[in-house]
Amino acid sequence: MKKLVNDPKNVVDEAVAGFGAAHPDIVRVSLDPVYIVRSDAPQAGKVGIVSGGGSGHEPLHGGFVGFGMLDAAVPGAVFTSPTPDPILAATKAVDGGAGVLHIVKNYTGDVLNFETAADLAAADEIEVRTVIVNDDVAVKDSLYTAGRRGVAGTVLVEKIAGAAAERGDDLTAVATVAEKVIGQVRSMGVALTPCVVPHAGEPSFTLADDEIEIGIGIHGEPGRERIKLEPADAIVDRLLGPILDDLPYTSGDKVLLFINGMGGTPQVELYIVFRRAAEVLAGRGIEVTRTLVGNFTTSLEMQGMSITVLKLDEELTALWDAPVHTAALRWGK
Amino acid sequence: MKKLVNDPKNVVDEAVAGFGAAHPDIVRVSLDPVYIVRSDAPQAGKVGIVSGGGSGHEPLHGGFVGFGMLDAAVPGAVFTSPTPDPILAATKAVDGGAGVLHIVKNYTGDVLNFETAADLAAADEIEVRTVIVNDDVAVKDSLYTAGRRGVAGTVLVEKIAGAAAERGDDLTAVATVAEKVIGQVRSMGVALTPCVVPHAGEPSFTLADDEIEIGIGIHGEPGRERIKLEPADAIVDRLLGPILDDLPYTSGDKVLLFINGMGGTPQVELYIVFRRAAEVLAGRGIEVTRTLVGNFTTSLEMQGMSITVLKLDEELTALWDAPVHTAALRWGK
Amino acid sequence: MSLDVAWAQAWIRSSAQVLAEHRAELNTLDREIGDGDHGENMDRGFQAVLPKLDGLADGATPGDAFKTLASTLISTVGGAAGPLYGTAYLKAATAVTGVAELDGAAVVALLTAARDGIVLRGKAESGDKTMIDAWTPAVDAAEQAHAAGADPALVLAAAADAAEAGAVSTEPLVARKGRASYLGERAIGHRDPGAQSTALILRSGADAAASS
Amino acid sequence: MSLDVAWAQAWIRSSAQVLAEHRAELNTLDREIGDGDHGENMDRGFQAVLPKLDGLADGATPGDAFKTLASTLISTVGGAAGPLYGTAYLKAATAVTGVAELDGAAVVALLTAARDGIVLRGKAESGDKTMIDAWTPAVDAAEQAHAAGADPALVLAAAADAAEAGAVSTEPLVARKGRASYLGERAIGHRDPGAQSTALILRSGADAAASS
Ligand SMILES: Nc1ncnc2c1ncn2[C@@H]1O[C@H](COP(=O)(O)OP(=O)(O)O)[C@@H](O)[C@H]1O
Ligand SMILES: Nc1ncnc2c1ncn2[C@@H]1O[C@H](COP(=O)(O)OP(=O)(O)O)[C@@H](O)[C@H]1O
Ligand SMILES: [Mg+2]
Ligand SMILES: [Mg+2]
Ligand SMILES: [Mg+2]
Ligand SMILES: [Mg+2]
Repeated sequence: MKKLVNDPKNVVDEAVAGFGAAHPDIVRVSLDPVYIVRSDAPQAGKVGIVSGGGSGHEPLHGGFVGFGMLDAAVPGAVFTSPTPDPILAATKAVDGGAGVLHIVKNYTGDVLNFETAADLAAADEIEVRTVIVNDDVAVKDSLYTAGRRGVAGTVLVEKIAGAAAERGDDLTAVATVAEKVIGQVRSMGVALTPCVVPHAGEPSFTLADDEIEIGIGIHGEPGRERIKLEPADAIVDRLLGPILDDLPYTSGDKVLLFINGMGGTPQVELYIVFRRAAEVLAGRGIEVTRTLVGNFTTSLEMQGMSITVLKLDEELTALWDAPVHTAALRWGK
Repeated sequence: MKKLVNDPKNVVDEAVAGFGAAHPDIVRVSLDPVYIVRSDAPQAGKVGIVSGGGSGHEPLHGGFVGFGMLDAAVPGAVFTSPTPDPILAATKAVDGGAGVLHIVKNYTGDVLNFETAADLAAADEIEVRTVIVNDDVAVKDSLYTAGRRGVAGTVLVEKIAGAAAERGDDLTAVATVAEKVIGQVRSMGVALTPCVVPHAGEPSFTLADDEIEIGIGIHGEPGRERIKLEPADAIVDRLLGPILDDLPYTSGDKVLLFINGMGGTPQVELYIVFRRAAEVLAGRGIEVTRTLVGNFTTSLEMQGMSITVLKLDEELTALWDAPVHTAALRWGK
Repeated sequence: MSLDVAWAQAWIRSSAQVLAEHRAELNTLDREIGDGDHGENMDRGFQAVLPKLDGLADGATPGDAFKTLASTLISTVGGAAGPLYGTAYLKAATAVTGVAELDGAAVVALLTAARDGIVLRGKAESGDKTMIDAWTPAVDAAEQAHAAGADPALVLAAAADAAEAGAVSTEPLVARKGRASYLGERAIGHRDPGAQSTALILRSGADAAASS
Repeated sequence: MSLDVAWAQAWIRSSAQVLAEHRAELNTLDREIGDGDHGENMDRGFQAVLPKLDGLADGATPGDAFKTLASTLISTVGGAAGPLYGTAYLKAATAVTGVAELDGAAVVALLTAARDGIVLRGKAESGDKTMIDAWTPAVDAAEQAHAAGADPALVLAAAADAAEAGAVSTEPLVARKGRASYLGERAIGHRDPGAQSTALILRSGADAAASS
């Protein structure tokens, strides 16, 4: 394992400290317990938005803390959801009296730890609402699984809910718009190579030189099937099929098309993927009116990508376009 | 070699087509010859700014085309400088009557091809000025080498020269500010792993499991020395030493500190590096007043990073802060 | 041999040691059908509780030790295991509040409360390929041993035996909860890491009872 | 055997074939001390010129063929090799403008102009570990062979022999131009890829002359 780290045990602490030092205009960080908040938190009268989860998916979530998006992010150990303490501390730090929305990716650990934190916050008389993001169509949403996983679609939920909170929506309204995004966003990913968790020191899984994993999770969890490497266009078709079938997008729909890099994939490849995905959508009469391409929900250095499609309407488009000022996403300000 | 590509010969064409499709509000692209221009080019009366070089370093340069930065980018084949034809075509496409600045990284091929394009443009009565970026202190600047290489510092030259052109500076003034940045910016990088050029299909070099290459070039050119893997802090110290010695930065100086990912390094590691670099600068009494952290000048999927330090004054700070609206760098608009 | 606070402390210490020794093994089990951190998570939590054990007040009961463990696990482990084991020990502590020395019935109550706590939080059923597949056989075996008149240490030993068998029994299963559920048929043939850590922990408890 | 336009076309075609065959080898040489694309670059350029050769007008001269090659290389190769070889062929074409059939003196003039063109653009001196270390010995050998009365084909053969030796002679050198110059002592022991492609190209020219 070759990584730019000191003691693997200190990866998250040192990275969060560096993040705080690099973006003092946007955030301030707490190291004990570890969380990242807007430098101007709490915003009186504004709904606070807190997300979090295991580290290793950067810029998710810390890179999205700032004006128009998250009020706080709570990073756990690498690929391990945070414990309730820092979630509670972050929730208190951003509470401006209008309640706090927790945006949680659908993993048992994340759900349980945020649940405990929400209970504790309620005991402190902070109103907390929770939304669970579960956009990954690689996993069947049935009684026989823990439900679909939350992956890159989370970024879109955070952006749009953040814009709603920023324009002054109350907690119910912010939660409602977040649920609307969750209802209309679907994703699926592919891995070409595994990633190496610093404390583990070995790859999270192994793939032969000519194999790829379709439907990979963002922690290197195995996906739907392992196949031989194919041309980029064929891989795109494999991912887009289940996405478009899961939530029938129909001709005339407007969508946001988001090609997310898993961390180690060169940008040229992401744009090759974008080209094909846009082509397929156009072929179905689906209009791509907003786009996002880049490393936004990563799995450390994993090579691969995911495709996310969000069905847009006027409200969601306006909220997407609203100003945002975070380390990883910034426009209009 | 596992990559998200179709025919390796079409990597650049397909990626550029995808880039154009993803950012129609910012750029338009030409596929024959291949170049990327601002969607609103040419800007009458504004100095045009063109950069380019081999592909594989994205977002450099296409990701920096747009308001307040480049007017055009000319991507060559992967790691191969473009030929004069597309450089000339891009130069013509952005000429708004106030002349065009070519920002060229110091590699023999880039210099020669831009030189020919500039000669041809002059024959078409377009005034062209050229600046050569050579920020890489890993390479000795002497009669016995091709001179220092141009690496990540190029991003800062492009941003600041772009802001000068946008505020209405004439060609001489824009070239002068670009030269000022070049005079005050220094970089050095490290590779943990090699990268694989699509048409080559094998790694650009080999490193043992416990080896890293100090002073790596952005095309996988070997660096200063090959050493055993060290903790991140020790590596940072190795890179910052030569940077700070080359251009003596003194106590009280204000600088922009830029930690650039080579493409395959997780963001947590870049922030661990930032933390240490900021610490070392503070120890020398050098104040970090502006920062940039992320994958901006990459070498495909290479793992590693480079550190860039730019000495700032009021003019450069203001130009850095000026609005920019490109695919990869955006603020104030 | 009495199941007093010294025993509870010995159990927790020995669990910490055993989990540290099996850290890599639990990581590997979790890498195969999850995300590879279960050993790391358990080790972090049990190491964190060690310094706190010495700080227990005079006159503390086993329940106090378990409560300390519960809150430490909740605040240091994270992931799925943190809240699940945390709730388990919290409910276990409540089940034996104020009891200075556990008899066989108390051991059964403790194990039952722990298992019920996990089910309350995680909603897993038997056969879902989770730690419940170690806990429920352990509870059942403890009940039977106690009903058959076994002393508390032997009740614990029966629970540990059953938990070990339960962990093994997860191997042929398809998972319906936790990360392994994403794998469908591909989870078959792999042992659930949480069931394995449960077996290790219950064995520590039995060993501590046998030698205390 | 006459060095007319058919020879020039045969030379270019055979260069294209030889460079295609040695593409991987040139890439490898360049990977060792550069960026690994020299074979790719040369192959791209010479393949691009092939369809244009057939389009040469009736009465075209060798100079016309070289001019076509020059502009194709300039517009398709990129990198350092594109402008350098492009300029070389452009100057070579100018040196023999209008000449239908090259004699020994014309061959010497052509090679000299090519070499001078490369020096003009790249400013390399002998011993800098570049393609110049193949070209300059080739020019010198051609001059000597011509002075000694060799026929044009033998002048080319002498140039090719010298270029091959020149390419080998780059191995012990430290580079002072191009990417290899960044390597310092580490370039020692590696042959310069551009010198090697020069040797391959000049050998093609001699072979084409011998069989034309
Ligand atoms: N819903 C659940 N009910 C009971 N146990 C569960 C549940 N989900 C997961 N587990 C247990 O948790 C273990 C995984 O723990 P761990 O790896 O520490 O957390 P994470 O899955 O968050 O990485 C699984 O092996 C399983 O035994
Ligand atoms: N200044 C120079 N003068 C002469 N030849 C040079 C010079 N710089 C580079 N070369 C030649 O160019 C070759 C490399 O060509 P190529 O790999 O195609 O371009 P690049 O270095 O841009 O990747 C070197 O092997 C060397 O022979
Ligand atoms: Mg985990
Ligand atoms: Mg090159
Ligand atoms: Mg796990
Ligand atoms: Mg080369």
